[in-house]
Amino acid sequence: MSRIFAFRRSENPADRIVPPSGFTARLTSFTAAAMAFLAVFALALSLASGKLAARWSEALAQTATIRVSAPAAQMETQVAKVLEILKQTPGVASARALSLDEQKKLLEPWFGPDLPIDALPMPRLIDLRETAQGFDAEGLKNRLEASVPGAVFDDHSAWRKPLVAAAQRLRTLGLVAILLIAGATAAMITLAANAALAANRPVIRTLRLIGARDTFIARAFVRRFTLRALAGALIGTAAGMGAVALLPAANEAGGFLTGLGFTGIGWLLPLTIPPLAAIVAFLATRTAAFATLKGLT
Amino acid sequence: MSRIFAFRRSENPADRIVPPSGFTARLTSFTAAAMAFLAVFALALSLASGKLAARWSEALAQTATIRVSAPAAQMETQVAKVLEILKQTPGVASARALSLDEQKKLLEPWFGPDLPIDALPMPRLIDLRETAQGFDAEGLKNRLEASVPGAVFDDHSAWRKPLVAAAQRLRTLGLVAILLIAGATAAMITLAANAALAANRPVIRTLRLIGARDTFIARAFVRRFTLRALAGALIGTAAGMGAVALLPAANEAGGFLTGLGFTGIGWLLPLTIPPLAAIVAFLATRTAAFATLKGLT
Amino acid sequence: MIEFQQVAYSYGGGELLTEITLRLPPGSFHFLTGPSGAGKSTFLKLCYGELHPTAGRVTVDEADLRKLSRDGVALIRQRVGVVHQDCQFLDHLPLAENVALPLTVTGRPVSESDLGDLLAWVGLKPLSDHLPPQLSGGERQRAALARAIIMAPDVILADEPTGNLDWEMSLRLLTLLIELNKMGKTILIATHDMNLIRNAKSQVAARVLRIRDRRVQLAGSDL
Amino acid sequence: MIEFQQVAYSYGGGELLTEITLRLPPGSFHFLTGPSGAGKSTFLKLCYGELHPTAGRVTVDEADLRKLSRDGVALIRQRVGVVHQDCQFLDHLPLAENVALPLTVTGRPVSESDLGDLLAWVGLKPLSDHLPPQLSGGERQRAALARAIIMAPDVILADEPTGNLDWEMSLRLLTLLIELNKMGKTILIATHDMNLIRNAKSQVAARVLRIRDRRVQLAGSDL
Ligand SMILES: Nc1ncnc2c1ncn2[C@@H]1O[C@H](COP(=O)(O)OP(=O)(O)OP(=O)(O)O)[C@@H](O)[C@H]1O
Ligand SMILES: Nc1ncnc2c1ncn2[C@@H]1O[C@H](COP(=O)(O)OP(=O)(O)OP(=O)(O)O)[C@@H](O)[C@H]1O
Ligand SMILES: [Mg+2]
Ligand SMILES: [Mg+2]
Repeated sequence: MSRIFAFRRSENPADRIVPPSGFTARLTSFTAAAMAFLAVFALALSLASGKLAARWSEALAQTATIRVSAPAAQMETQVAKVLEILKQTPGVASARALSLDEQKKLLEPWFGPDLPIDALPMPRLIDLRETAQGFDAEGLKNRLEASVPGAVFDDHSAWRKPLVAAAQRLRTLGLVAILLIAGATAAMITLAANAALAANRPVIRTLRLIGARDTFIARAFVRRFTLRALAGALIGTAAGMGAVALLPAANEAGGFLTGLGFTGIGWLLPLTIPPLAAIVAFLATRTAAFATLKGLT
Repeated sequence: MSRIFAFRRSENPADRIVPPSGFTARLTSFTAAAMAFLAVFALALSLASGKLAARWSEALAQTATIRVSAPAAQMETQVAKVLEILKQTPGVASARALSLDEQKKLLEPWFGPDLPIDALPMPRLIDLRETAQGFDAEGLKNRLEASVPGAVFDDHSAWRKPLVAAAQRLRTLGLVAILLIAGATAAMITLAANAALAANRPVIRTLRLIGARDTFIARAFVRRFTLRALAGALIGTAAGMGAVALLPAANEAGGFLTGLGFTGIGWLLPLTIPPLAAIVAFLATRTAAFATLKGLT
Repeated sequence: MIEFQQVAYSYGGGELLTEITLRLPPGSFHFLTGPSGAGKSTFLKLCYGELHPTAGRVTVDEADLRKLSRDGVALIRQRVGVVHQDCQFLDHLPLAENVALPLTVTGRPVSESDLGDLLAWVGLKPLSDHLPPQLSGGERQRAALARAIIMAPDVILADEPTGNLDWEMSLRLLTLLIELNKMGKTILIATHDMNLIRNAKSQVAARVLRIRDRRVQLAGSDL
Repeated sequence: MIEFQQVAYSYGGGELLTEITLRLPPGSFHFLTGPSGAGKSTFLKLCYGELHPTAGRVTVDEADLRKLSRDGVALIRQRVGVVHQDCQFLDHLPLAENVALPLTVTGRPVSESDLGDLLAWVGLKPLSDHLPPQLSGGERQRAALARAIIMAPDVILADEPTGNLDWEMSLRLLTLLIELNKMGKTILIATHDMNLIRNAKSQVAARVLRIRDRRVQLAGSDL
């Protein structure tokens, strides 16, 4: 009789009509846990690749150099002409002639600090920065050739562009990964809830036959399965966050590529997974429960 | 009666003892499909990051430069001395003094092609390549300072090392991702097989009671579930490969970072997923079936 | 109470039951007989709306079962206690909770002593803690009857409630049903047991419905 | 054929059955009676090894059921046809395939005409294509009996095989079992139906085992 008393003491007797254990019950929790675990990793991956892409874009700001060779007397006019052209070129964010000191510094690795730079027929260098849209390199080259024959355009993009594209693609990959995992998580939780509910069809049928109302039956199952999914997702998320935290830290690499990990407020992001899993389970169980009930008179 | 005749005509009547449809049946196929789909992506990600890492390592071969400044007469001896020291330094793979022509080419972007290089007090440059282990930069610096005061060591690693580390980390991430997905796939298929088998417990019990032998019962279920997992995984893999093939191609980015995709023989790799899923399903169902049977007298 | 008007039913093949027009007045006591497969269980299922007639209509207290909302049907079932032929329980709940389930699912309080009395009457008191799979065939039937009457329903429909019971226990259950009938409950029992019917007739004004030629007829005195 | 030696059985509480020593010789015809919950089903389960005695031993053809391998038990069950009280079928297979299942699972050929004859005898021929959930209670019992005897087993154990059947059909099944007994099969039927026992006794040398005070005893002529 003790069980009955426990029953009567229990807060919500409706909960007891749902079989408490067995494989179908574990199915929902475990699926939610496993998929939450994966989702945490996908999230970490996505964040990391996003951060990586941002850093690369920054580090590889789109630049180019124009070298102006001219007799000393005409140098200033020629440089001014080039700057004027650049100003009119769409896609150029900024352009700036380097000072002699700056140029000297650039050459130091090759000549040492003692280069008699003033004595040399040094060309002047103009640094330019593209906008995000970039500019038409071929057109610029042609225009320069026509008006300032001594100007040589050196487009670094040959090796920079792919790096930026790579960064962008990484960001996309991260996003694709998280969308895939999120989709699979939702699908798996829905499936598990449906399978568990299908296994409970006899229970639902019996309840309906003894006069229980649809809402009573559905509520009990929905409540239980949502809680199971929530609990599973919590465990999976915690395990995933723990595993991510245990991964070798990224800092050692100098910060150019952050490793797989959350930083600061990023740690809050995976905490959205359990509620989302619970919402999916809630909707899936509700739909499945009412579909099952509709099939019973 | 037509059904009975169909039954008798069927190749393997044992197959018919397994309920053909319903949620628990779909569970195994669908789980296998969803997880195979994810696994294909994980595989693509892993391959892509592996390739990326390899290219970076190649492109960023660990190099450093030594600049030797000396009066023209002593230049050759000094350079030889440095090369000798480098030969004795552990971790240096190769070292080579650049020819004057090579140096001129390096300077072209800055001075144009007409630099009177012979007239200048040009230092000589020595290119060295590290082994994978790297060398003790501090020690080398000190030794050079002591024996060849005109030699200046320029370690590029400050900006190269993080890139290489990033590449390595990407490779690790790809591996971690594929291991996680593989583990989750195995776990989910096992769970689905167990749940489906639990739902079939009454069938197994009935069969056992009418005198069917354990091996007969187990074989029928194992066969069916393995085939279901295989079919599901095939569909998931095909869908995954299709999706990967539909992703924007990587080539446009100049090949520095391959995108998410398989190339050449890489397309065969995801084809290992369905057999692996089938093997997991086989082992899981077999274990579960015999465990269920052990529980019945 | 329950009224059939020109009711026919078919599972998809030919008509199983046809042209049924009859009334089970409140406080009446009916038996339903007929050979196996005649449609007794089908008839009972029509009474509480598990099946809907393919023709005609079934009303419970003037309410057409087909036109009721799902909650309306649930309410009817709370007033009609049914012993199903294949009695199903929630296998994870002990017997006592299973018997009290109709109260639980409608949010009514469970009186410990009433439950105990009822279980004692059907001889299941010592088994209160047992799970349904641990019960014998006859014990399940008795539990099903207990579950059907715990709500003190106005109508009790019992499908072969004594098929797995010994004669003594059958009489005990019959006595219980007769007592309930005397309290005004409407009773309908599908059974093959002619002895049970004879015995009941000696105690109460029981009438016998017989399914013959797809029709449900009042049997004469030929028992 | 089946022999009990000082057998006792307990589900965990007190002993349900105790000190059972008896023999069911080949070709014998026995009934088993006792009040509901006395242990009839338990006794039958001991006979075919679904349960193992907590004391003593049960042998079938001199083979101790407890010492047999799992395949050995399966072999015994192929020679012992059982009608379970809660007859279970494979719900996705039509009736005819369910009845033929014991042949299928042992790889034996199914004779279409034998199967047809058997189904006709138990009155299920027109329902061959039906799935088990579409059968009435009595039809399930008849199907279970058909499934139990399709292998032409040496022993037939039937647990309440007529609980949901009308008298005519019960007699029909009884006739079938008596025919089988005359062909040398050993028969043991657990039932509450005294009329059935009386009727059988008039046709065959049937003996009655009665469970009383946790013991299984041969009943006298007090029927
Ligand atoms: N698995 C079990 N665990 C515990 N007790 C059980 C279990 N199975 C049966 N019992 C109990 O053992 C007793 C005998 O059960 P059994 O099924 O053998 O009775 P029976 O004689 O066949 O009764 P009936 O005529 O009602 O079918 C019953 O009181 C039942 O509650
Ligand atoms: N779901 C169904 N689909 C098709 N036929 C069905 C279905 N349910 C029952 N039947 C058929 O309808 C007939 C009547 O079934 P029902 O259960 O009403 O019989 P019954 O009179 O209760 O018999 P019993 O005394 O054996 O319980 C049977 O022949 C049965 O095979
Ligand atoms: Mg019936
Ligand atoms: Mg029994």
